[in-house]
Amino acid sequence: MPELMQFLLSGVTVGAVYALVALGFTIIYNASDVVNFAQGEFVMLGGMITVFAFEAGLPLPLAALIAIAATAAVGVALNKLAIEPARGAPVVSLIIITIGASIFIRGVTQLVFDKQLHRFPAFTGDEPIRILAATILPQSLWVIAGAVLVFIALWLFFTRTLTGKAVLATSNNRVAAQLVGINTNWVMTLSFALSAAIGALAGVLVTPITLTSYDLGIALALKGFAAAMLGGMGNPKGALVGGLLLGLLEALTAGFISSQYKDAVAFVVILAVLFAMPQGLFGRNAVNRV
Amino acid sequence: MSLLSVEGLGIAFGGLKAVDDVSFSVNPGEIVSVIGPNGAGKTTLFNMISGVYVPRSGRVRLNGEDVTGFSPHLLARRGMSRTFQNLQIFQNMTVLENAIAGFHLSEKGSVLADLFGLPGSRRRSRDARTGARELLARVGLANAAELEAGSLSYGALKRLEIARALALDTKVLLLDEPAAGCNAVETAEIDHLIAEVAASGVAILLVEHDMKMVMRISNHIVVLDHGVKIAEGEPAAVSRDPNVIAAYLGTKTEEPSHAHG
Amino acid sequence: MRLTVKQTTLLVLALLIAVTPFFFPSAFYFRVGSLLFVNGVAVLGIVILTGFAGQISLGHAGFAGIGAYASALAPVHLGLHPAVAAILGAGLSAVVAYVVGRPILRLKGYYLAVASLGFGILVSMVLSNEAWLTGGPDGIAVADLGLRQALKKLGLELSAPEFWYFFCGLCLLVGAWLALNLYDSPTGRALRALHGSEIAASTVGVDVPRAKLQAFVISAVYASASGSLLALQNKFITPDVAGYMHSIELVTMAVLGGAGSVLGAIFGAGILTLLPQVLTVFAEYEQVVLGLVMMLVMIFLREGLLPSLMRQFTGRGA
Amino acid sequence: MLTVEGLRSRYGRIEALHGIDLHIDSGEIVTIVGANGAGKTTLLRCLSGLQPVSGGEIIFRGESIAATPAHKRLGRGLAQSPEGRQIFTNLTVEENLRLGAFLFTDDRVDQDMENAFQMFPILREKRNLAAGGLSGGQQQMLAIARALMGRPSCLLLDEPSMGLAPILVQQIFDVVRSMRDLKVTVLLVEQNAFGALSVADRGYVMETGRITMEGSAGELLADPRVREAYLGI
Amino acid sequence: EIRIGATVSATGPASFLGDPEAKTLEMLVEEINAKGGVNGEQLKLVLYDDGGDPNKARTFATRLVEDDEVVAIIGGTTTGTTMSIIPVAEDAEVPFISLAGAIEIIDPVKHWVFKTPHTDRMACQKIFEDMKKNAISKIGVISGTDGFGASMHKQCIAVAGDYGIEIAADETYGPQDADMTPQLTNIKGTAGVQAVLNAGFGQGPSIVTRNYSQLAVGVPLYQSHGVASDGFIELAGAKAAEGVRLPGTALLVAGILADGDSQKAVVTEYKAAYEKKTGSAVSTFGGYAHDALRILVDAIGRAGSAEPEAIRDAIEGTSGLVGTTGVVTMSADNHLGLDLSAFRMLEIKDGGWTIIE
Ligand SMILES: Nc1ncnc2c1ncn2[C@@H]1O[C@H](COP(=O)(O)OP(=O)(O)OP(=O)(O)O)[C@@H](O)[C@H]1O
Ligand SMILES: Nc1ncnc2c1ncn2[C@@H]1O[C@H](COP(=O)(O)OP(=O)(O)OP(=O)(O)O)[C@@H](O)[C@H]1O
Ligand SMILES: [Mg+2]
Ligand SMILES: [Mg+2]
Repeated sequence: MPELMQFLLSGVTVGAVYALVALGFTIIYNASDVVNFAQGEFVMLGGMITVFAFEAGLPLPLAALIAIAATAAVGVALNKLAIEPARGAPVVSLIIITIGASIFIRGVTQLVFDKQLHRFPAFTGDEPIRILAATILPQSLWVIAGAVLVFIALWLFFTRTLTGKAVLATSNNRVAAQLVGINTNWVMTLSFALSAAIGALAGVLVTPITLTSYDLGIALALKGFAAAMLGGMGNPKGALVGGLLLGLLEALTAGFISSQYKDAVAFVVILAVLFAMPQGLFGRNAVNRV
Repeated sequence: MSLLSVEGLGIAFGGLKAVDDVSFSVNPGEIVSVIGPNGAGKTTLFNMISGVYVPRSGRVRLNGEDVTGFSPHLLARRGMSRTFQNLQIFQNMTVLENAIAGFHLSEKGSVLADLFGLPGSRRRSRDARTGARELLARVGLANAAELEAGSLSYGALKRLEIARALALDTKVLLLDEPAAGCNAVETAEIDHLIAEVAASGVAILLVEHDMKMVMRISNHIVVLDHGVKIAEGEPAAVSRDPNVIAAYLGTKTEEPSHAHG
Repeated sequence: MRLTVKQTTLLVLALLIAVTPFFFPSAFYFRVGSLLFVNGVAVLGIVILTGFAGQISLGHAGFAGIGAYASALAPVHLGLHPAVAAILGAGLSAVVAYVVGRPILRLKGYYLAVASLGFGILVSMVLSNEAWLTGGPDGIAVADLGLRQALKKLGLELSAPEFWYFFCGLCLLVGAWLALNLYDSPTGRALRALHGSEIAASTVGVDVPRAKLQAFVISAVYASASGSLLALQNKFITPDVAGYMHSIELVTMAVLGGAGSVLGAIFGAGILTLLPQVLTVFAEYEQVVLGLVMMLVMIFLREGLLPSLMRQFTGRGA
Repeated sequence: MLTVEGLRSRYGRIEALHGIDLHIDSGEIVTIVGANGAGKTTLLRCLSGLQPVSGGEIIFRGESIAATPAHKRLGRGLAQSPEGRQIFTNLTVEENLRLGAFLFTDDRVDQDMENAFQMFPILREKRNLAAGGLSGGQQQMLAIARALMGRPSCLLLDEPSMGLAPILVQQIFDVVRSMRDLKVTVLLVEQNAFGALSVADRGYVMETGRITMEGSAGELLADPRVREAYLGI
Repeated sequence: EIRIGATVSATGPASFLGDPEAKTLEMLVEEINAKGGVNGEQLKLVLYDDGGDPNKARTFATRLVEDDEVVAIIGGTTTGTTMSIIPVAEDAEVPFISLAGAIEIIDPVKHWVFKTPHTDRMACQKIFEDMKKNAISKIGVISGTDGFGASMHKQCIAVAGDYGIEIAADETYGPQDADMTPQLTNIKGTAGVQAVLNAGFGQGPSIVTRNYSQLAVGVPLYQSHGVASDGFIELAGAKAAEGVRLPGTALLVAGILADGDSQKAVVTEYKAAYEKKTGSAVSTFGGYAHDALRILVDAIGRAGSAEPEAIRDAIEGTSGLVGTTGVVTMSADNHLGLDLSAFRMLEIKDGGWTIIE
């Protein structure tokens, strides 16, 4: 079945996009238990800044680097100016802050740049690559590779490094983290910088495929959030698998069942998975004795 | 027939048999203590009896009825209540409201009655409030009633939990280290409270590491080690049991010699 | 005599609703007021679900959608009076909440959030895809409630915005009264208890799954009523009413004002309803200012506007 | 080593500490006894930086640390085993211990961990399990061991014997005693006042946010007021 | 001073449409005022951004009539927002010129409601005419699930039979989707499909076009008037967009219009002014707002009064007014005043537009 192959390739492409966004959620979540609803805006900023730097005449790689650095700076600013001053606030309040931040960032982007759709050229051309009877664009391979690399980096970070453990410790018990000498503010700053950078990287990689505009972030954040929950929030493995699964589900539903209800089917599957595994596929069950 | 009886109860976590084939029973008005080293399985035993965990093997009988695996609220309806080693306080409520919550079963009516504030609902709330104030006075928290529960010190929270557990028309009371965090004098107060409750016909199951207290008030002691019952009997006999001394009590004593007097 | 929190809240609300119209420069303000009340009704549901019981829902607009479309469709297809249709919608929402709530309320925190989000998206997707029934993304007309005409016959003549202002205000008052009754009732305490500790709540006899379900159903009815009010007032409704943006907006209103407090949440609804009207003067800067306001309120008044201000005022919680 | 002068602290509008004065010499073991709600925990939280102070001074090794953030105080040698244990429930036992030595990356960390395992063998058995699954007493051991991993020169213990079996209570007091040989200063808050005064050099009695008595451990043990109010004799 | 109200979706999911509309209105009012206004009076534009939310649109409409006391309303970027403004305008008896596509807006005729864009049905008819000309009788349709796509989809299904066209494959995509290859694969796999029609706006059509080229579907691709802007060619990539056909307005091809074309002067002037002012490419949607304001100003001029009733009557009497979308002639039973000739069939060749008639 040649269609199946095409559906799979489409699913993996879209899934890798979701996975990248979902991976961006992990670090901030792991440091603070906060799902950062401005994560989609980081993706958008990555794309938009690259577009404008590129159109201003910079070479694409340099434009991308600038975008990632600038977005990381925005992440740090968000932490310093909004999250840190709200220290000790309940998690829902922090979430509302991130929603406010996402509206704010969108508003500023639309003022600084514009409300148009934009795109820059694919890194290595638009000549479709044939795989069996199906095709995939080279840019999709970039996105897939990006997702896998970010996953590996994050996985090593959280399992192999003391800093990674310090991030986990900070969300698990902030008081105790301070007692063992972890500078929790610094951990938060680091997390926002990394999350934002990953988001921006995602934006750079996906813009040639999805295009970008000031309001692209909302939809991506939502899908990325769903993917992260499907896989188990906080676990890089979950983000990768959740993203790919969500993409594949959508593509296969669109291909075989109904393109109208593909998002619906995806959500129904997510619900079904969560009923069986309330912590997502790879989420760990927090053990709390009474 | 005993009020609470446990037969061959067991559970495992991963490969670890946290509790293995433990049996005993408690009669009305009796205080049975479960002691044993840290990690012996005492809290786990409590969790199985009170429906927080579902045991892998064995039976729990309450008043003759097999209640194994019943969820806590069903057990509460049958007269079981408990306190927790890791405090479970309703942080978002006042001290008084925490205590009122203990009366949930007696004040509960229909949701609609509550929504429309019908007189019956209001009366039940009022009764629960009165009862709760009495209980708070009994554990020495009368003055703290209107404070947010989160602002109490550790010892005060322990006593709040006891008050909450006493609120129900309790027949069986499970207390997990009620005196932890209390000094000798405060412990003695809790002592009296427990003895008083037992005297009113409640069956009490107690976990406590304060041996003075355990020896003083228990009718019967069950000793666990590594999930297995290693001894049981009268306090005096148990405290002389060499196995219990080796596994749990230790040889040196930190108590002043006349402390038991 | 000292007034209880409940009496004070209701009194303040009733006074605000009755007195502010004297200061309205134009009929437009009745429209804004009525929208505030409509949002307020939905937010009260969030207060019960999130503020009391601690359960997050990002899909409550789905119930608003059910209420709105029931009010739109039942008169056409079942020949019901719009008011009856709205009640039918509330009933339907309750049933749907009951069915959906059973499985998803087993989830916690963000997992519950994403499941409810999925539910909301399903509803809005059906509303916009099944165009033969719902009119699709472009929406559908809603029959007139007819109450205004009835009042006219009774000699009480109100313009449409005026009528809806007072009607929605009344609905909000009733909603607030119910929510306040609940707060200090056995059910309300059970909800707040399970918010604090599910295990402890169940050991005092609270049937936790059932209590959560009750909160979910009640809050769904609130959302549904809000959707119906909106549809009847606008006489036209689109699937946007069920969209996730609306869900998030409802939660934001509740948290911004103070999710645990009835008056606070209505405050929150007020802010997010009025703000866009005020912010039009900033034109392109509207979004920037809106985001900024949200952040600042949460940073400096982290428990929500009203509770935080009360705390400043009295030195303790509201 | 540690001097506290006129220390005040408040929760919102309610003051919990009304001017505490105390001092601990290097290598000393000092205990604080007091009833529930006296403010012992609040005092320790002020010392470790978890609780903001509203007045007074904390001088540690000659420097004022009242304004030093909590995470920097460990670096200066001040470690705490807090009330309520505060372990990292989602991390493994070993990760908890490793994080206790967060500031260090040298080889001694392994040695310290080995010492911790020797002190509490059960922790070695459970090293790869999530700490949240430990029993109450086991968590208490972990909290103490984790504080020791920070190589403190001054150790703050908030009710370390709470929830421990009698045999381990003895051991904990032995550990405290052994700190003397390691030249570690200890501030011990205990409800087991008899045990605490037995190992301590000196003691303070705290009542509703104030120090009401101080003296050598022997003096306090012999004081009739202390015996009646805290020892129950 | 004459107060004119507008509520458009300058932000939100329809900002692609509403943003150029807002900018156009602001620009033109400035221009008109600079030239002395209408009937010697200055225009005052009260402009609100409803974010595409029908409920907000209704609130702003109420604000416009009750608080700002405008004499006419322009706006309703989407059909949803338009439909919720209509009752307000009718109640308040204020003329309302909509910028949305659906035929329901003016059919049946509502006393106070007019609109400037072609109906979606007309776009379908224009496309089907071209297909018929090319002997295409079996097609695949792919449409966005947003209001624009769904509405046009509905209209196309309704009129396809009139042109002997069978819709053999029918797919949709979400407005924010990143990849449409599964849907296009299915269409490609449907036997006998001779052309594909995409109804949608925003990034969807660009992605469809790119995926279409990636899959080498091999039959003609028709886009709708929803993509009508130069930006589309850039976003889809000139190579992928090569050969795409769509019904567009004169505005898009201002540069290559025949010199005698009646619209040439108007579209060239608007295009130049807009692109100078905003720095971005002109789009059909801004043109809708342009026409709406022109019609309104023309009516006020002819009425010689700024009374809503008089303005309404004058709008209904609009005749031969040259706009960007066509030449408008309204009547009591035609509140649109455009016919199919206003659409031009365009094809993308070598990265630019060509007229194929
Ligand atoms: N949820 C769980 N996951 C993993 N292990 C568990 C869990 N619950 C209990 N255990 C293990 O079972 C054993 C018994 O624990 P339990 O809490 O019952 O001990 P305990 O007798 O109450 O000890 P303590 O006196 O320290 O409170 C311990 O080794 C503990 O690690
Ligand atoms: N978070 C808080 N908010 C408000 N008040 C508090 C808070 N924590 C403690 N308090 C109050 O401060 C006082 C001192 O409490 P603290 O916990 O220091 O006592 P403690 O001596 O450690 O008691 P215990 O022996 O019970 O642990 C008490 O009156 C307590 O109610
Ligand atoms: Mg235990
Ligand atoms: Mg304490």
